[in-house]
Amino acid sequence: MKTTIEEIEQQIAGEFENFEDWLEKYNYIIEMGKDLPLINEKFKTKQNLISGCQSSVWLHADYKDGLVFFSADSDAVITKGIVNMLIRVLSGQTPEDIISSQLTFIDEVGLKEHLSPTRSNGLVSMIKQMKFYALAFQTKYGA
Amino acid sequence: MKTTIEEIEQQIAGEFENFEDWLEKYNYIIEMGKDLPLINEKFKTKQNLISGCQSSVWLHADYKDGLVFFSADSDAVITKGIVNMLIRVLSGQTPEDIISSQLTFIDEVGLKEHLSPTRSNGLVSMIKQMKFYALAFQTKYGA
Amino acid sequence: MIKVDFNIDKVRKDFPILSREIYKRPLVYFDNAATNQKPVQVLNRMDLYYENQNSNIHRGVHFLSQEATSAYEEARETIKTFINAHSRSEVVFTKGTTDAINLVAHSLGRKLLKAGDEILITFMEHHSNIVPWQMVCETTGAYLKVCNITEKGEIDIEDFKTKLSRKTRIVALNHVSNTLGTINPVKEIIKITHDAGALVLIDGAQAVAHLQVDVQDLDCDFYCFSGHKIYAPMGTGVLYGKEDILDKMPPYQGGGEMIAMVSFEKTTYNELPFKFEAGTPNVGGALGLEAAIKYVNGFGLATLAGYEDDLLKYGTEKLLQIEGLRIYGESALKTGVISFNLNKVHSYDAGTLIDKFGIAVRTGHLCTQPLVGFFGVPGFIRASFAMYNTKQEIDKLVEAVIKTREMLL
Amino acid sequence: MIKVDFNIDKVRKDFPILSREIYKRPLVYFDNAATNQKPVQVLNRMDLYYENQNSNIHRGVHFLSQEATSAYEEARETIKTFINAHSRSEVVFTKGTTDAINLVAHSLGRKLLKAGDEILITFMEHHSNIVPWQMVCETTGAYLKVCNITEKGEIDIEDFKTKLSRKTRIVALNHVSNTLGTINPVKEIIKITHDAGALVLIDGAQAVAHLQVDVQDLDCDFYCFSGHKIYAPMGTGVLYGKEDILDKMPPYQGGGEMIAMVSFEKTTYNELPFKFEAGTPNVGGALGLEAAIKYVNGFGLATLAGYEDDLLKYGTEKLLQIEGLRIYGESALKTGVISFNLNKVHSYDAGTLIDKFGIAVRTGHLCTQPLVGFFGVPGFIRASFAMYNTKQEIDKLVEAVIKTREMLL
Ligand SMILES: Cc1ncc(COP(=O)(O)O)c(C=O)c1O
Ligand SMILES: Cc1ncc(COP(=O)(O)O)c(C=O)c1O
Repeated sequence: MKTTIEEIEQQIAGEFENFEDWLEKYNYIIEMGKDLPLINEKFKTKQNLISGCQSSVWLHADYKDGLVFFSADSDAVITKGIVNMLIRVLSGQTPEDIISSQLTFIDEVGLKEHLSPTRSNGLVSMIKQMKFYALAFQTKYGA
Repeated sequence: MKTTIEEIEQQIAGEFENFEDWLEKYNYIIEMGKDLPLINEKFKTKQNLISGCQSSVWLHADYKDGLVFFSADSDAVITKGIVNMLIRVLSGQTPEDIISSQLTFIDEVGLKEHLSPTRSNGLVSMIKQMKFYALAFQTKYGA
Repeated sequence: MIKVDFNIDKVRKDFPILSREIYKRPLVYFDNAATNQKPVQVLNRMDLYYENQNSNIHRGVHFLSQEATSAYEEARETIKTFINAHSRSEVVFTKGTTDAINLVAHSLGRKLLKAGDEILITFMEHHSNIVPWQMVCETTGAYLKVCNITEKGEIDIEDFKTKLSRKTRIVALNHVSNTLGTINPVKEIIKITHDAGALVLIDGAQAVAHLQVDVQDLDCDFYCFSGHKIYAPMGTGVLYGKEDILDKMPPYQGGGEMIAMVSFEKTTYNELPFKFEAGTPNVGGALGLEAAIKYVNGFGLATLAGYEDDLLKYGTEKLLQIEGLRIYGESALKTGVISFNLNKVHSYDAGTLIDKFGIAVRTGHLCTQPLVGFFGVPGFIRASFAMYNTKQEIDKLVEAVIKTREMLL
Repeated sequence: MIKVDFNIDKVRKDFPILSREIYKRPLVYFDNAATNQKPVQVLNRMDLYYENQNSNIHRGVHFLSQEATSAYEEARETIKTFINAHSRSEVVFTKGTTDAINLVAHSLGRKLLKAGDEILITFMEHHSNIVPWQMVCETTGAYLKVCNITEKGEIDIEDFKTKLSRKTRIVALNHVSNTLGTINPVKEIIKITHDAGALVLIDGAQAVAHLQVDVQDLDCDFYCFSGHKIYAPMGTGVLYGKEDILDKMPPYQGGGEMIAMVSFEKTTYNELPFKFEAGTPNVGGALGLEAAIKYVNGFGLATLAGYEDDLLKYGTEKLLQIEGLRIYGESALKTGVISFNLNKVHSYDAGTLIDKFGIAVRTGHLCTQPLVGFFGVPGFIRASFAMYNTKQEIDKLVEAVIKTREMLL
């Protein structure tokens, strides 16, 4: 059986558990952000761009065998680190699970501030857009 | 020699000196306000009207033998009482004396609040208008 | 009607200004419809903000900015709940009712109105709900129609129905009249207006501190109020608008937070409610407004209305016993507002003398000049009540009015 | 350069927020260009107002209303003197700079501007001095022209002269750039513009807390600033305008104090400055602004500018020692604003980490998106100084930037 959204969220929360301070935590996020681009260059189109005021995100979605696959990128490395985690959690899941996901791990690992609706780093819009894709696929290909 | 503006001002200040409290003072002002209209009805024209927000004033001016004569009225009796005093002080004086008058008695007898530019009872505009008339007569008939 | 937990002595202690003396007499403050006084809870909230959280908000990454932003958006949420808006996007912060009405008039003027259209208001509107519409008529060629009122100070509904036409685009009226105290049947009027295909703006400046307002139940398209009339600081106010309508409206002011992307070629606007909030907002003021709403909610508006109703009844009865005194606004549905005149006495004279008793009443046209004309008087004397007023204070007013009358007649 | 009586420890004690801790570190507040902090003197003045004097003003006959009116008008007088306006009629209270610029743009748009006219701004304007003009261009058919700037972040005067044409009706530019800190040669520009027959609006939001402004010496037609950037409460601001020009301009908002006489047939407007002050003004805020100006005057702007210049020099020197750090805005004439970037580091990343050191800097486009485009960066990191900042705080910033750089590269 495939790993559920909650399970991956717990995994990530676990990875953060051992960090002593914000320095270690952010070093880890930055490492995740520095990983190879999470999106194929050809998908970094204007249409896939979600402009925040502070940083921007590109998001692409595919549908295969009832599952949604995301790839994404950001111009800011910390944003990208969080994008990386979101993709780990949501990519390869069913539309229903994506739509109903609560993404509580963000709060748990202390990154809630990055998802403040007014922070304008593109992340809030990105999550909205991920759920929107899931909904669109669900509508198109049936539940 | 005719009584000067300052002398009349002192007279009025003297009349107020003996009042024990505001009640007596205002009774006196009201009495002065209740005196016969200070203006001929035919001069209560729209053109002579100075509309304040709280009360209004009619003002008429004549020029004779180098002196300016004012008559005026108001719809509010307290305003009228003050108008009465202003006419006592300024009517029958020369344009120069009217223009340079300081009207300190208003402050001395404790009626300054009625001449606050934002009280909108017509009095401030009336004094302006009186000086304006004096200036106009001065210009027209020479100094 | 008054809940047991409404302790007037305790309430009065919350308002520092009430212990002030005017001409060596304890202040009696009956000018609440102009602006009401602020409880320490509101002042403390503002101080707390400026001493701990002050920062420019939105899009700031640093801690204080995030904290101030959250506080500001929570204040919006509190207001949303207070008036039962559907979403936070429908709650726009303004500097007051006047600002809010001008926003709507100007924005609708740019998109909705054209020559020959009609805007319908009533004879009992505050200048702030007259002049913005006159100005927009001037720029668009629309006409201003005015619904009659009755001698009792109520809207003439038959006249309203006659004047509402297929050309009417907007109806704008107050929920509660600042001069007469009349609580207007806005729900009914909104229904009739919607049936005729027009939008309704409700000027709620005099309502929110006295009635529980539910914008979804009323179904109004816009609802405006000022903070300073609901125990909150000056310079604050709210425009509620239905989301789908606000969404279609062009922005009012430009600059600051209201943009999505600025270039010299093309500027795009932010989403609601930010599209309508140009410039640095008054964060401290918004938090003061939130604190005021919480303070009011602590008693419940029904409790306060009950208490103020008592004052209204008592004051009306006592004042009417004075010879030659007429009260304007005789509707059965009223808030605690008593506008009156003494036969043959000018309101300015009366106000000048009543003041000397340490009693603050407002006199003059009360920013409703057409009403002054309607009743054929030079002005009104208005006593308006708030939660901290008492019957003893009303007794003092009655005594002062009697003395004033003696002096002036 | 610093007067002996400027005691920084004493000054810091006046600002309660400075003793706050952020992430267990003492707050270092370098976001002063966004909004600066308020001394107790300002907070006390507002409390005093609400605890003793609060009342709606103008035309009220009662004692409190008269007292509040006098206080409000004295605040206007203080501002008049502060900027050396010719008369109080020229000082209009607004809710901020954005409000003031929108007022002018809208009012001139109604009377002065027609299709084909030109409005000239610069590449370094804040959105609040771009978008209102774009909006008025849209309604009038006028064109927006933009004057170039140099790599150093100064206005290209030659380009300005070229773009100033016989069609130019209005020139609008900032006195001091909020992003670059550049003090623009506004006096010279005003002279050139007047010779060409156009009006000049100066956006002084970033100037008034740092330079002594003399509107008569500058000879500008309009000057705008916000209270919250000069140690005063949010929701306050000033529009200065030459009396004869303001006199000819149509009002902006309708309602409240701005009328002389309202009837449904014809409404006439009040005299200056009231014509432009619709609705209940923010009296408490205006008194807070007055207190802030008095506070600043207590030191003298020259003293404060001298102190802040020292910080600027020190900060610039220290920051430039960091490898790959570039400062934007290299004019010889600058206020205490340092916008910078670390080579290859995104400003959002830097801001996020610097915040963790308890240091408040602003990051992003700083409401100057065209400037971001000009320098080809995703945003800036901006540290901006106020009278209460210290060199020790700058050392902490430098340390944090170095750490941040290490983490991100
Ligand atoms: C140069 C400049 N102009 C205008 C503004 C707008 O001021 P406010 O947001 O107070 O209206 C600001 C501040 O944000 C500014 O720095
Ligand atoms: C009914 C009504 N509408 C509008 C206003 C205007 O409110 P503000 O002056 O706070 O903008 C007032 C108060 O003066 C009012 O009583």
